[in-house]
Amino acid sequence: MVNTIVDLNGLKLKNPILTASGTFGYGTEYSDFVDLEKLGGFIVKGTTINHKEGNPYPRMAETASGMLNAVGLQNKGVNYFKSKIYPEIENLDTNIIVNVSGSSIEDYIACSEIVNDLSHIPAIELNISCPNVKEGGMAFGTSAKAAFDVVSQVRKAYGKHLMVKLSPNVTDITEIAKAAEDAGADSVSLVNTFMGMAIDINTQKPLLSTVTGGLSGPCIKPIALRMVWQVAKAVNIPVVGLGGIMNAADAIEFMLAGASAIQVGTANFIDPDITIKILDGIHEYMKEHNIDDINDIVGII
Amino acid sequence: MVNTIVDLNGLKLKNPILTASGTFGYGTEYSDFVDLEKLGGFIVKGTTINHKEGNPYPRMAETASGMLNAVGLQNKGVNYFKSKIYPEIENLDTNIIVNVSGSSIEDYIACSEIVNDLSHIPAIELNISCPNVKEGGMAFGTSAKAAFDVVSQVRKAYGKHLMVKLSPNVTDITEIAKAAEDAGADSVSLVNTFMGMAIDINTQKPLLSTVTGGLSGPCIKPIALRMVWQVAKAVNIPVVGLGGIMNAADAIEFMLAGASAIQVGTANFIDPDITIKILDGIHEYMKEHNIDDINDIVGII
Amino acid sequence: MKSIVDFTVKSNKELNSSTILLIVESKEELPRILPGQFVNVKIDNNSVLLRRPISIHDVDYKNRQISLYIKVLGKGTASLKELEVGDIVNILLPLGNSFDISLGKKPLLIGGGCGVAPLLYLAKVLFEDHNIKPTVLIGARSEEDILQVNEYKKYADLLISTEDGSLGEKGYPTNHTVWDNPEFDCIYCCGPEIMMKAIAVKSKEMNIPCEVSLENTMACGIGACLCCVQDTDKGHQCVCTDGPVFNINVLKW
Amino acid sequence: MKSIVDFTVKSNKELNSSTILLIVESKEELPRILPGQFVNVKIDNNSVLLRRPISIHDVDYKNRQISLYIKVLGKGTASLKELEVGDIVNILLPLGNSFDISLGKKPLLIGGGCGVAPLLYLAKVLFEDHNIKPTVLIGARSEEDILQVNEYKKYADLLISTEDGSLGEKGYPTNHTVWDNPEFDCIYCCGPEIMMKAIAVKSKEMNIPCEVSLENTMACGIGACLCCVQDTDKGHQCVCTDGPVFNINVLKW
Ligand SMILES: Cc1cc2nc3c(=O)[nH]c(=O)nc-3n(C[C@H](O)[C@H](O)[C@H](O)COP(=O)(O)OP(=O)(O)OC[C@H]3O[C@@H](n4cnc5c(N)ncnc54)[C@H](O)[C@@H]3O)c2cc1C
Ligand SMILES: Cc1cc2nc3c(=O)[nH]c(=O)nc-3n(C[C@H](O)[C@H](O)[C@H](O)COP(=O)(O)OP(=O)(O)OC[C@H]3O[C@@H](n4cnc5c(N)ncnc54)[C@H](O)[C@@H]3O)c2cc1C
Ligand SMILES: Cc1cc2nc3c(=O)[nH]c(=O)nc-3n(C[C@H](O)[C@H](O)[C@H](O)COP(=O)(O)O)c2cc1C
Ligand SMILES: Cc1cc2nc3c(=O)[nH]c(=O)nc-3n(C[C@H](O)[C@H](O)[C@H](O)COP(=O)(O)O)c2cc1C
Ligand code: FES
Ligand code: FES
Repeated sequence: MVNTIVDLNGLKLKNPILTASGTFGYGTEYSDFVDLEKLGGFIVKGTTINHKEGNPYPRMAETASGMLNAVGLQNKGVNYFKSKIYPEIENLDTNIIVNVSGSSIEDYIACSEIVNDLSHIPAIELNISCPNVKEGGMAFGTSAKAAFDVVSQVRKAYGKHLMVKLSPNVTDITEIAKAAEDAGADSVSLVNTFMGMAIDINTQKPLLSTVTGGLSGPCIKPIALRMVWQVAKAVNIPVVGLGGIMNAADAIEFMLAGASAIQVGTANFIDPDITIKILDGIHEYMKEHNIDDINDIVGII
Repeated sequence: MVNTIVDLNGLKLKNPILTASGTFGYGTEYSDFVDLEKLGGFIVKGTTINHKEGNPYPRMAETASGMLNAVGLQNKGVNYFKSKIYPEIENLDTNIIVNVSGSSIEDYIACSEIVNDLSHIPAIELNISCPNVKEGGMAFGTSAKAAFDVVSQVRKAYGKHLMVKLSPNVTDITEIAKAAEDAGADSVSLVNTFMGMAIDINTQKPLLSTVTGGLSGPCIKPIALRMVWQVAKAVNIPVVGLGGIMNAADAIEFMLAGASAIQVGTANFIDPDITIKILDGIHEYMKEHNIDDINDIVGII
Repeated sequence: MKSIVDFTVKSNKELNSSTILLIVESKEELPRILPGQFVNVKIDNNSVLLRRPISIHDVDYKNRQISLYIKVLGKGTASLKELEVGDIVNILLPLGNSFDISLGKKPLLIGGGCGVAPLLYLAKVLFEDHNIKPTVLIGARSEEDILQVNEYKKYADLLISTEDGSLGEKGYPTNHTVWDNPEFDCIYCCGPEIMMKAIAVKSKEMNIPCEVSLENTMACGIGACLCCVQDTDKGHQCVCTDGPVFNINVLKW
Repeated sequence: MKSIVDFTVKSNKELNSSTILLIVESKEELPRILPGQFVNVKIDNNSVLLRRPISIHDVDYKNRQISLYIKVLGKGTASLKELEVGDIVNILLPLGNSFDISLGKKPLLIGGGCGVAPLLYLAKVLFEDHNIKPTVLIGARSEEDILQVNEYKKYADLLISTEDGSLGEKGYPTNHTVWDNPEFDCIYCCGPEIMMKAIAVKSKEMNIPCEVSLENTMACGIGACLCCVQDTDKGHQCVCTDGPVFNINVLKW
């Protein structure tokens, strides 16, 4: 039997496959297609202290091998999550991680505290990298100092596994990763979306209501992979890699580059059962290459 | 008759179509396919003060809607250009722009001075953004201070049109653009390639000899377009837009976002005559939309 | 329950230069499909990333077939046009809510452009399962765009309006004489937003219940991405799960 | 002069499970093509970005046809396999230098894997234009991979080696008995790098002039991008313009 269990600094996943926040709803949207308990875990959509309506429609545009979104963290707030969603999913035998988003340090703290009380949520992913909200969001993720501040404050308020999600829209992502590590993060995940834009030349208007939005999908993979490789070399905490993972080969590339686990995002929209296919593909790869333990390939580049 | 002439701060182009450095050789490579005099101009490959062998093979990998390159500024040096290439192309009735690259301020200056003496070269494009060389290169393009320093020094040494080519691998590209403007640039061009990487999961080795390389092609277009839009709003000098332009629609998107002219890069590899097709497409668009002067659409978003 | 099914192309017919009728067959029993529901079709070549949402035009449970009525607009639909008999198409279905059959007893179904697509199956269900013969009003630019006429006539009284008057009454569906002496007590409408908004205004004026089917751009089609939202009196709702059919009273039109 | 030509597919035959012979025809006169030159083929669906370089396997000036012998490896070549008679393929040609015919009088042509591709046209030119009947040695894993045998026999004496001994001599081309009593005075070789390197060593030892055809990954194919370089005694040279054929003496092998 091969081993696919990975240990993210104490957070044990039965396999390295997580789903990316905002692309997998609350898991339940995918239960017709995926046995959720087969996943290493899933990360629920960006959750804020208060209800958010998000940005006006249109919020999506397809680009070459990618898509732009400007959802803007639409969600009903952490208390709604706690009372309405959590009871539906808490008994699943997998890791459910809440993506905590905010526009001020106070919001991040307040939201993290509420999630801290949910006994079946072993970790949060602190989203300091959302390009789709006016205040805060990405601002925390584009300066080492701001990242350090918010992570260290949340660290005090949150006792379980603290994963920090990094923005790729920076000159040197290793600096931000190191700041998060220094501030007490247990792991980092990268990347969030790249800020991009698209225009309809017939109407001569942007395709998104917000002009710019977040770019995801296979188009960003080469850049995401490079960043994961850089960060894995720069920090001593586990790195969770994502950005354009569409199949098992992509997932393995991220692990070779240094990711201990990976997240699948946009690919879920195209093949709702892609996570299971990726898991199967990883098993095949291990067999073909005589790999007994998936951890053996992490960061060999 | 419609007008396609654009005036880049004194540098007149018969139409807004330029070709991107490193993707169009010295123009002559394309003369079987393109009447070079029909172009607004072309930018020759990255030229340095001394001969450079570039990076070892393999230097190229294809990615989703994109390609990575790690050429590393291979060229025979500016004096070879002056004595062997320049005489072959100097009489072409179009704008020939030399892409000046370097790894120290002294190199940039020395190279620019030599090009300054070539009477049929009306402009240089100062490449402070090459991700494929160990020293210098991109370092000058990722800090506003370093960009200011190199541009202001070259400004003293070079009397004609000084276009500065910006790196997209930064947190805030408007800062670098403003530094270039303050330092005396006549225009800015953006973007150069994004630093990316790819791995062969069978050999478990990077696909490029240098591990990382520069990502170009349609995959980067949404990010490049966003940056052009931001920079066009931030500076008062003309902006030349590029990054993934594959057809006339893409070119028009960049102009709507604020580019006074555009460059075609990777697309030349796929369709060597694509520049002419783009020119024709722009004419058609102007006709369909009753646009008399191409300058009328620049930056209307 | 939603599922991902590999359908086989049974026929792919050009109805006019820009519209196709694609009939696909499943190996397994079809799930129960409600009128107004849609599918999300995977585009096989890599020219596009995301699936494309298409309404269910007709259902044949016996032969395990569904038909899709598709206007070729861009790369995704162009690629569907290339499908040949025997090709496999991966389809996610059934998606979305459905028309509310209990809205009235004498329904008027109004379709414009490729918005006619879901109305055939709605008419069929009304006729076959509810003993209601609806009136269907189709509007288009010109005669060439009025398609599937005989299909609609099986289940409905068919009215036609064309902008150039080449078939039926000249003008828009909103100008049709069917409004002069309204014998319908509810409206189901699908078409360009501008048309649906005009119908919404009219039906509000006349106090006739009205549902519209929206076509917002989608990524997932299953309520996960929140890209397809519509502003409603309950805030942003997903067209793919809370819709595509909305009662005009909840819309902020 | 290089040009971009829309060819029409005349035939597309599976030679074995992973190899196709694609014959395409031009409306216009073909340019003059030298043995060893290649084409850069545009892949029509958007699954790949760049053109794919393929050697010219055979030329029929009269019918304005060229044939390509293609091993299906990844997405680009898989897409070429799907081409049907009548389809249009956009091709850039002729590219690269060529084999140096004056290297000797009794040439041995050695091909391994799909490296046999350019050798057919080379044999043909030697035979038809230079009155030389070359010896062609083809190596492959097994009998199924030895293809186009009758074609080679038209212009050459054919020797075969297979790794499993299922056809010809058992072993690699480097072990073939043709080396024992060499009756050739020059070598043209194309195949996997590891094989070409072994041949280069042998020919150097035996002091026999030798040219190899390289297959570095390419973007433009016309000397513009500098992606395809090979280290030579003149520094980095482009395989697409200075090659694909190199004399082993200039290579740093
Ligand atoms: C619930 C639902 C049901 C639908 N049912 C049908 C149907 O039965 N038959 C049918 O032909 N179409 C239907 N559509 C619309 C169909 O999904 C789009 O036409 C299709 O996605 C376009 O894809 P494309 O790749 O061909 O075009 P693209 O290349 O994506 O776009 C081409 C052009 O079409 C525009 N466009 C893209 N998507 C839409 C859209 N959703 N609405 C309007 N314009 C759009 C783009 O802005 C662009 O200008 C439905 C859409 C939804 C959301
Ligand atoms: C001058 C020249 C002439 C050639 N002539 C022929 C020919 O006549 N017949 C023929 O079948 N092939 C020939 N090739 C090789 C052919 O170009 C590649 O096999 C093809 O580009 C692979 O494309 P793909 O999209 O199918 O594979 P990809 O999806 O790009 O790659 C699939 C796998 O093949 C490997 N690969 C890609 N390109 C090459 C390459 N150039 N060499 C070796 N491995 C590669 C990749 O690393 C990957 O593992 C030639 C190459 C050159 C440079
Ligand atoms: C529609 C959509 C919504 C997203 N919402 C969130 C979110 O709420 N919080 C977050 O941290 N990331 C969010 N993301 C970013 C993804 O989690 C992921 O970082 C990004 O899409 C890159 O991965 P991919 O290329 O695999 O999709 C969202 C992405 C998409 C496409
Ligand atoms: C093979 C290759 C070589 C390049 N060489 C240079 C160079 O020498 N100098 C430079 O400024 N940019 C160079 N670039 C970057 C391009 O000029 C351009 O900025 C980039 O490719 C983005 O545009 P595109 O997506 O249209 O290709 C090179 C790009 C490629 C693909
Ligand atoms: S399309 Fe994803 S939520 Fe509706
Ligand atoms: S492939 Fe571009 S220089 Fe050879």
